[in-house]
Amino acid sequence: MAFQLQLDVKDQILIVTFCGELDHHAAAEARQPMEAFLSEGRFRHVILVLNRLDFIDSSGIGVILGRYKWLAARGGKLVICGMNAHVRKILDVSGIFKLIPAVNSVPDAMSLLEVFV
Amino acid sequence: MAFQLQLDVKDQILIVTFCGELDHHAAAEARQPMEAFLSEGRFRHVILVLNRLDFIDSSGIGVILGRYKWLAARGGKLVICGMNAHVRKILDVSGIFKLIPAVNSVPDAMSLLEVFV
Amino acid sequence: MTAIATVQNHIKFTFPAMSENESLARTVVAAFVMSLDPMLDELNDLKTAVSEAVTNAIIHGYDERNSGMIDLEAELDGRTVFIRITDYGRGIHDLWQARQPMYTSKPDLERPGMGFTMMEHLMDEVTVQSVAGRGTTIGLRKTISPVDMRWH
Amino acid sequence: MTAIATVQNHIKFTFPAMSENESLARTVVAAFVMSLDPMLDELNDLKTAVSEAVTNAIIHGYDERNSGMIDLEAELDGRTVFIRITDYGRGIHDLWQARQPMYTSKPDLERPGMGFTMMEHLMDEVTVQSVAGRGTTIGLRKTISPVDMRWH
Ligand SMILES: Nc1ncnc2c1ncn2[C@@H]1O[C@H](COP(=O)(O)OP(=O)(O)O)[C@@H](O)[C@H]1O
Ligand SMILES: Nc1ncnc2c1ncn2[C@@H]1O[C@H](COP(=O)(O)OP(=O)(O)O)[C@@H](O)[C@H]1O
Repeated sequence: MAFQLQLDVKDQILIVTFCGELDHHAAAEARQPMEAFLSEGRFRHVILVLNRLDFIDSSGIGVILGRYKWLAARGGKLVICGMNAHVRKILDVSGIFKLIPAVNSVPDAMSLLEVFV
Repeated sequence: MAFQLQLDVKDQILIVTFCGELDHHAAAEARQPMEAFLSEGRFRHVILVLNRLDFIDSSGIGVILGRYKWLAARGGKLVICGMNAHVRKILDVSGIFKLIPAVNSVPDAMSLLEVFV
Repeated sequence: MTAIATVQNHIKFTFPAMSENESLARTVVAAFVMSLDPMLDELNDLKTAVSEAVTNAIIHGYDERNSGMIDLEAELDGRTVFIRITDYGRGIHDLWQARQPMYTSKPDLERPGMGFTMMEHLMDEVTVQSVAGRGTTIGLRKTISPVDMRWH
Repeated sequence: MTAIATVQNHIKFTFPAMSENESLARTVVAAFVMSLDPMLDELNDLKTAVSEAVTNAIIHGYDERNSGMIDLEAELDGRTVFIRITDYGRGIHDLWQARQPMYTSKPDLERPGMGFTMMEHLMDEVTVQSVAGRGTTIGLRKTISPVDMRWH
């Protein structure tokens, strides 16, 4: 139910997995560890894995958009992968897919990012 | 979450399985089908299977005691089997085990009733 | 997830005295105490005690007329949960008798007369305030065990 | 379990404007509509819209001061759910501007300005009543599909 975040590293790409419910209350818990890792400057690209995310609202969209803008300003890419029907619907309504590509799996996301690494 | 009841018959014994939450609201749903079956007079003994019961309170105890009294007045036996920790605790506090034997499984209950069939 | 040591939170939940709402009241209390990360056993104790008090308000306070409202207030002070369940129904004329194990004023409804016994057994404290013809308030108190004192 | 065709139920849930209570508000609404046996999709729509309105009350109504109360009222009329979320905070001075997609008065907080867009997209109707300096009430309406009209 509550929010949890998992960070993994693969080929200089930061893989972030969101679990549970990402609302305004959880936004800080999602933002801070990502910011800390990214500001170190070791990673240019991020894959955001959402298949274990049960709930999101516009506050969660704000967290994703915020990371997207940060990365974009530094030439980094963000790729989203894996979503349940509710999360896909909310992301769809937000129009976020016009900015951020979504694929089915981490390997798909890796190959999408390969050209940029 | 809501309450559900399952009725099975084995060797002239009525096996009743309670599922979900047995509170005052669900009491009628638990009582009526059992009453209907028992008043037909085809069954003398009842095994009450509680391993799929998630919640019970004193209203649920009332349902069990009511069936116990009905059967006892007609020389019938009631045996309880299978309980989660919460259900066991509430039944324990109620003192119901002084009247109604509890065993681990339906076969155990069957052999307990064998002498009476 | 970090468990916050001292939480201050207090809610009020008002609902019609219908049996459909018994499970709703349990769910609200369970969700309310979730921030304390209670053990399953503690959670079930709270749900059962709330169920007893709410059921009594419906059956005895309002005589199952499906009218009248129930107020459920819950408060957290550190790891202690305070719950008050209030009905504005008939009230209890003999409090001492009402709290006796096995006493019920409605044996015809298969009431086992164990509601107060359950609440007292499962909670740290149970208080009853009642005025005949005006209504009843049941107070429940329980302290949830500290997370780091548990066996794993 | 039989689904009751017409249910009349109305609850009021009052809680402090703290972000911890956002999930609590969602849970209460989800439990409240359970008797209608909603589809998972409909349940999530309701939870999301409630989350938006409650979050706005906390962030904008009360400027995240962790003080002030929020009232959540929910009503069932047949299969239609009416929800009202009220804060007694700063109010909205320009309603037209507030409802514009992407408009936010707090871009520094990474607010995407999509709360109203979400509510309007997910609900059948969204109403806003607000008085500057007095507070805001968001009204949400959604009809849950009949169980026997669904594909299996
Ligand atoms: N909210 C209430 N309003 C009026 N009377 C009550 C209320 N709660 C309890 N009582 C009285 O106290 C008695 C004992 O309650 P309880 O121990 O819960 O047993 P039961 O609900 O099985 O009757 C009830 O039978 C009733 O007469
Ligand atoms: N309860 C409220 N009290 C005061 N202002 C509000 C309230 N709800 C919304 N607003 C105003 O409306 C704007 C748009 O709201 P919304 O679409 O939810 O976007 P966001 O919450 O991301 O800012 C907010 O930025 C705020 O200025």
